[in-house]
Amino acid sequence: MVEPGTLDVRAKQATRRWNLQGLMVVLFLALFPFLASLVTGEPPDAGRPKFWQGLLIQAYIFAVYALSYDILMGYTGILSFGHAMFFGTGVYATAMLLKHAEWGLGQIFLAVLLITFVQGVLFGLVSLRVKGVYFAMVTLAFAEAFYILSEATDFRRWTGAEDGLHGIPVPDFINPTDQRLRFYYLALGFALIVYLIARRVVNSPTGRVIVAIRENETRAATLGYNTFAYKLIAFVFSGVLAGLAGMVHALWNLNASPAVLSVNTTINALLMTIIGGAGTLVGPMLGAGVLQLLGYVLSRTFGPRWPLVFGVVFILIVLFLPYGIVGTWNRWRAHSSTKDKPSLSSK
Amino acid sequence: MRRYRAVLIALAIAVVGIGLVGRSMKPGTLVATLLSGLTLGALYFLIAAGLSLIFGLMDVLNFAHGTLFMLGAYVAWTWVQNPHGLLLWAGLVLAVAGGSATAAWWLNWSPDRRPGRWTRRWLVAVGVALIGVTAWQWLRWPQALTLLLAAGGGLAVGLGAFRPPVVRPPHRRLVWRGVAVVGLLLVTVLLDAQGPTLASAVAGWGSNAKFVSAIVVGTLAGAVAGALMEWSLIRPLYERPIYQVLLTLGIVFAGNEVARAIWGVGAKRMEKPGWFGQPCRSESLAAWVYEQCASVTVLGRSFPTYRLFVIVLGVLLFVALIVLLRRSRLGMIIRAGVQDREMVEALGINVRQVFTLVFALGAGLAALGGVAAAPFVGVYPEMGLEYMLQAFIVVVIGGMGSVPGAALGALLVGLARAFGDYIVLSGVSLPWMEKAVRMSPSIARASTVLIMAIVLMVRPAGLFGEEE
Amino acid sequence: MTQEIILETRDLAKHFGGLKAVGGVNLRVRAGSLHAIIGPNGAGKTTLFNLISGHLKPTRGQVFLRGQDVTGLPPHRLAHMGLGRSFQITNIFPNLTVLENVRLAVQARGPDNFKLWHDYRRFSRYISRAREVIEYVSLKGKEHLLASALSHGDKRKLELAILLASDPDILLLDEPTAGMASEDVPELMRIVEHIRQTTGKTILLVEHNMDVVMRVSERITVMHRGRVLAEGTPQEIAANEAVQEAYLGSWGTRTG
Amino acid sequence: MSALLDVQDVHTFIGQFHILEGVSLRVEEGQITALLGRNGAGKTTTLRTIMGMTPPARGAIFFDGRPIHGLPTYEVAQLGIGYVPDYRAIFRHLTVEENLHLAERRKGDLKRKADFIYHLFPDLARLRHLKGGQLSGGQQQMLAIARVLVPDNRLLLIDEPTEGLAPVLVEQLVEAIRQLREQTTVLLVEQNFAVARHLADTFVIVDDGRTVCQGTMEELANDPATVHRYLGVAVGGEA
Repeated sequence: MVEPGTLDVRAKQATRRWNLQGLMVVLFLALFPFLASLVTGEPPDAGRPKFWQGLLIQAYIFAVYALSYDILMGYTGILSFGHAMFFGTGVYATAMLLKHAEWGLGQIFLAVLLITFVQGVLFGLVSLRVKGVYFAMVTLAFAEAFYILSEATDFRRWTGAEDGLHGIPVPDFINPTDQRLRFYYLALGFALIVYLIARRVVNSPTGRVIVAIRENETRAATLGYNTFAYKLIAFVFSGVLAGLAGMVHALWNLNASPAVLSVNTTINALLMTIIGGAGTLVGPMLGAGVLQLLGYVLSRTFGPRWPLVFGVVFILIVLFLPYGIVGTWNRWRAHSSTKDKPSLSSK
Repeated sequence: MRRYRAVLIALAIAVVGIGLVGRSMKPGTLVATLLSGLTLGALYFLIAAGLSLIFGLMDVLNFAHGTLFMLGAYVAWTWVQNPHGLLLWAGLVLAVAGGSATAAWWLNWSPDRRPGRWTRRWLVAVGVALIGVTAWQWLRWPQALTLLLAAGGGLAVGLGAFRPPVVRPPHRRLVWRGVAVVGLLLVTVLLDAQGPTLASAVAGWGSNAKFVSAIVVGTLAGAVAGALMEWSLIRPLYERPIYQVLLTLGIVFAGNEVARAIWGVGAKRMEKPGWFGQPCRSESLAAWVYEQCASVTVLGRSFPTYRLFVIVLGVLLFVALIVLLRRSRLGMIIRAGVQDREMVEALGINVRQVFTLVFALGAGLAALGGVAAAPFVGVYPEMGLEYMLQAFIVVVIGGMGSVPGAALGALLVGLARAFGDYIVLSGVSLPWMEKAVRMSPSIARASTVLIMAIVLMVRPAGLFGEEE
Repeated sequence: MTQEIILETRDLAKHFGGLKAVGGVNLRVRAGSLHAIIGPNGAGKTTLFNLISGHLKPTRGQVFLRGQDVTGLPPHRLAHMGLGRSFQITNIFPNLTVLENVRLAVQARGPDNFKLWHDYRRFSRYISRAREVIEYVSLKGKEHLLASALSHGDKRKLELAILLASDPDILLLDEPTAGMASEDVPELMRIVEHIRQTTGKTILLVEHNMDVVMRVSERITVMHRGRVLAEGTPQEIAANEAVQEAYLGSWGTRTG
Repeated sequence: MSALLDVQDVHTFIGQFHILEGVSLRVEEGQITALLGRNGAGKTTTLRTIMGMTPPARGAIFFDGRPIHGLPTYEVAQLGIGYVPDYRAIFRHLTVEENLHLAERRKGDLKRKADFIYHLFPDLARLRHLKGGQLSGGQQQMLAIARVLVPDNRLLLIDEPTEGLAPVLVEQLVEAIRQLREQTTVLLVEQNFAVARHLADTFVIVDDGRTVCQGTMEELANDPATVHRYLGVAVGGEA
């Protein structure tokens, strides 16, 4: 795997190339509403451009969510099946605080940060005691417990039970319907900032240790790294990011339903990561975009049965494209570059 | 000894727990709650035993195990309600299976024909597309043509998924495989021709006959689905365990959607067999034998007789499994294989075949659980996930790979659920509270996770698990 | 020569079920010495290493590091106390570059492991130290190869480099030449000797290759069936009859 | 006369490690052949390659004139090859008798061979109902060998049978293997050179994953330079 994080000179050039390409993509996305308006002849804040922005906003939110998942799966190498817990907590915390407590956005942001942090530490401490598929099982069980509680009639007053919360009052200046363009830039900025933060973290000394744990946990421990602590850091960090994605999700959809805590939400994260390519930051974000568009196209062609097609696509990807789009691309590139320089490969 | 210590700890917890809660209960209520717990425990055990066995032997955590449970329930329900439709679908599945079997057999027979890598992928794509179209058009096209198409799709998938061996297996074995393939295709044709007759015959049966045959059909369907799943999807991924887990999760997703597509979203209830169905109340079990009432009096309270049947079923299967593991050659192979697969193979035993068999066995057990559950918890798309989660908790508590562990875990979780339900429904009153707080059963359902967390803190490998 | 005892085991034992892999070993390693443990296959050498490095918990007995009881501490704690080990089966980070493999080992002993907000490339002292170590084990020029792409001999060197980079006081080397082509063995042993001479570190070595052991070590402990059979200088060991029997087979010397 | 087992220039990879880089050897029917070489030379991998546990990437293996490379392990075993791995691989949770039963290839194998096996290893008869995990190292080794005697194997691959055993047990085991020779052919990996010299008729030395020499045991015993060079038995020599 050629990562943009290695010290290789060629990799450094590649990083620069990535940065340039990335910049162009961001620029394109930033100009997208106006480009769309140019193409369709409709104003950027109405009609088709507005609708397309909506699709992209959802994609940005899921991009952050998928990225957070990949920090666990792709970088730390631990398979969690309970990621929806963090996302859903973010959604519900935001929805409940807006609807019942009428907090400001800044306070809510801090609250979500704090809640998911505590959640990450608590559940990480318990579930990281086991490894591999046990971890997957245990996290799934914890997440399902949250799902069940979100549907419990006992808390209907706060959570709306199986109906969820609807009509969440958001401040007018970022109302996703009236201020679509503004919300578009908010979501884009959010995804961009989270990406930059995540990139810094995975390239920090701690981030490198996390990758080392993925590669060979015993060896990392023998070097003197307390692997449990690092795994916990990764778990909490990933959880907090997922929670923030949930917060924006609530602001965008103006509702909170138990579905955000269900297994399907976790499977979505998995799907985006697998499609895009685990172990890279760009991959899952790309995967989120692909999935969002694919979902849109599939739901138009297949109607209500599109999740079924989706499941089949997922199975096929697991069987035949295990490294995802970015991973396969990287491998293919690394392969073609070693062809010119046979010294790189072992005898 | 260690093992018994685990059992003692678990029993002690159960006894103390029941004692604490039971103090405030009338004896009739206590027994009824205990029996409810046992009923749930029996269901959990049926799922957890297979899950645990499969994991122990082949290191596969089958997330789709709950889907097989659901499949059993749906198939049984359909068998009782609409045998005709079920036989139609069975024909389709058999056609696909027959096609893939033919392909695999043919590849074994002629080692020179090796489709290239890309050819294989294209074949898979074509095959899947064919099956998809067939399924799509299923009810519109003439049946024989559809079956033919499905078999062709299966053939393509088989060609794509199986790598021909470098050295041909012995002649004798190939002949046997050929016989099996032809047999499979024959059954398909037979089903195609005689399906409607059989279906109308089944529709005319009484409720007891329907129920017994539903148990057989549901279990078989689960076992066949499990074997097919292992053979086609999981087997290529034994080298990549993480992807195996991802794949089974994908099957959960797809399975739920398939169930919704075929059977719709609503809950269905399977009719109880006549033996447990008369709208009356027997005074004792002996009286029930004559009256066949739906409920029986236990210490002054009525308890559904069907649930007693589920408990008996669970206990019987536990005993049968233990006997199978301890006494039979298959059991010996499983016990040895859990420790060292490679060495079992070096003794000349085809472990892959045993894997498929055990997968089918586990899947069959889960499906049987589904059939048993259908008349009293209903049939709905989410049931697979719901029961599988409890089964996960059961195996985490009991320890992966141990059937007695699964039984003990199932017992604990079942009892916890039953008493939890009782507590939350009757209300919790602590000394400083003015009135008891009542809660919904969801709370009890979610709180079994707590038991798992506690066990994990104390014994990460579970009560019966071996520490590494 | 009265050097302090840096590592000591007292009656250290490990039983696996019925099998006594290590059955009461007393070992005293002097600071700054090169101490070899030899013995036929299955004598319990690797198990002894695993007990000392904390990868296994002993059935009974204790391990002392500089006089301090460290029995049962986890490997990462022992690493911080200056105990580093290599593995018989190459144990590296396969999908990271050679430099990154070594750099991670250097970083492990530094104070910056929990800095989440700085680019790791800015901590240039780790990188330059890593480059030093890589040069030391003569892997220079291969810094940017993925570890998995190295030849077996180079992997053994990388293993040594990782160990060295974490700057331990005691190096436990578990068959550093295992599986190496015989022409590469002398070079690796030269590196090992060089380490001891220039850094004064204590080296505890498990090795099969008797030639190597006889040449480089100061003291040798011979293990046989989980117990210490003999201990002494190479000369003493070479002259010891019990040792000869253990290697050639006690049974063989009588009949053959 | 064609050899019972003929391994021709076999190359084996484990993951990306090229472990065997050209191993060739012949085992004649009715003889004991010793496979020698230092630690990590590829002896165990050679046996595992023959068994199909780590299939060869290149080269050919013939058993009784029939190609067996690429066959799954169980089919190799069914042709009549028994494998005793160096870690013995006794099934801990099965009793001694169950361990033996499991090795049956046809019903009644054990009944037929029980007398012979229990005569060879009287200890096992006594421990028949004990779990495999409760046996001592030496007893486990005996069970591991007894296990491949249950079916009618034509070739036994035995990996380091005397490893870590007490001298008395070594003696007992060597005696047992000598008796086997009258019944079947053995390919033996042995570190204890004295044992190998005593038991084997012919030898093969592998080093760095290649066959370096092959011949009769007599020749090897008279060639201390080769022994020294490839087996590293230098005790007693100059330091």
